[in-house]
Amino acid sequence: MAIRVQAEDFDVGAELAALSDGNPSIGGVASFVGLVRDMSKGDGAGGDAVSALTLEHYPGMTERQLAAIEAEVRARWPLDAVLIIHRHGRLLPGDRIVLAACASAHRAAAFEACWFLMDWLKTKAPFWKQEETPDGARWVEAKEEDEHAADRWRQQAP
Amino acid sequence: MAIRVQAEDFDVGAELAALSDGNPSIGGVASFVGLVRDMSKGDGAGGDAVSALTLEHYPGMTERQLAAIEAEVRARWPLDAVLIIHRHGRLLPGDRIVLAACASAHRAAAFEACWFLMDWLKTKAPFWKQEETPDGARWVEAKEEDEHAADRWRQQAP
Amino acid sequence: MRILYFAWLRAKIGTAEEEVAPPAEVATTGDLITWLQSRGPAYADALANRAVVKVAVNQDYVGMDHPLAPGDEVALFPPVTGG
Amino acid sequence: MRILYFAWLRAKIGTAEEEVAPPAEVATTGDLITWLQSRGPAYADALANRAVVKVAVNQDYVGMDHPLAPGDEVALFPPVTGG
Repeated sequence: MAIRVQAEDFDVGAELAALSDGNPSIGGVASFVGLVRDMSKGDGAGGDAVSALTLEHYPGMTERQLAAIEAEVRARWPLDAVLIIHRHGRLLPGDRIVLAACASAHRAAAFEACWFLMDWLKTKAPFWKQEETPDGARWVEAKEEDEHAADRWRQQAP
Repeated sequence: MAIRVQAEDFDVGAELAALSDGNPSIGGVASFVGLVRDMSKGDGAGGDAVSALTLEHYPGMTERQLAAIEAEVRARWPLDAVLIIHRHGRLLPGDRIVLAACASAHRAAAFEACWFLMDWLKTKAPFWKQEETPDGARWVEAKEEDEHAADRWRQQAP
Repeated sequence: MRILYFAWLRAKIGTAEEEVAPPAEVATTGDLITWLQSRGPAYADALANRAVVKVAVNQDYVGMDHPLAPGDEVALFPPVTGG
Repeated sequence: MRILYFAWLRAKIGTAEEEVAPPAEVATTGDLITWLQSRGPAYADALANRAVVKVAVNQDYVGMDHPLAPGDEVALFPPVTGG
């Protein structure tokens, strides 16, 4: 099962290569790498400087929910391989947070499934971000736009 | 300008890292790696075994068209970086053909722009594939579904 | 019954995890939150706005009317912000 | 005028590139293809179905009514299949 929740960084090139390795029926791999931004997403004009980000998670539930979503994308789209790696702990701007990747014979399936995974991770995976700003540590608030992005997939048949 | 047309393979991890390196306002990088499949896309039940694929291109026009499409995605979506690497020459099943990657502060922009690039590459970039099959070498025919996929982007405002 | 708190709920309540034995009339997740609110100002403050309190029972999301059993692992946390 | 052929158009015509001097009445890309078709069976065969012949002039896609100038680089090729 290609799901990992870890504090360590990951090697994107090696992970993507391993995903398609040995299966020459795969036509392509769509992926998304999420990175720590140096600015909070403030409402209005810009945000505050972010010097670090700490990701808390719910061990056990995280893996359980990621496994469920992997099963769901595999049921909805014709995928040959799925990978989700999500880090926890303290990260710095520019650090990788998450990698989602979907391999398929079909380009559209790979893109849709990968995008769905990211929208799902933003709204359902039990992770919480705390930012370090000049005003102190602050929990990141969930964004309504992320809910809308995730809801989109309920209406669309694949 | 992050456009390369080359015979050599590329290092996906290094390329994606370089794309966001030094710009901590990037929230994520969406990418697609296209691979050589070991089966042709036959109409009907499956296809023929493909032992190799040769990509011919139009030197000069390729780079010119890729530069134009890079300018277009940058105009349509808020992107921090764009990368297109497309190989030519003889490739084997499992080999990487193409890498398209878009970095943005916004997840949706990165996904849409990358998907648009791939749909565009399939229908407008002057490359032609010739497959080696048990029945001999055969030029790959353009697929109507690729035209439909590309047309989609004309109707959608980003 | 084991209760876990995450993110600012954990910070406001001041603990990540506790064992509780609510009275018999606490039958659902909603009842549990009402009962927890009565346990002191930190709980009352942390749980004041239920619109921002998510509940999982045995590591699955549930609603506020989910029935509870004694051995359940209940988690309370704010809307998630991963990815 | 320089003409380039790619993929199966190149294979059928038997050359990747040639210099041609079409007569003065060849004013557009469509005229050029008609004139090329008259140059022999290989050309006639390769260019028989214009629906599958794409044209670029000076490395930009153009239609069949695009005007031609003597120094143009004209390319004829089938629908692309890259990516």
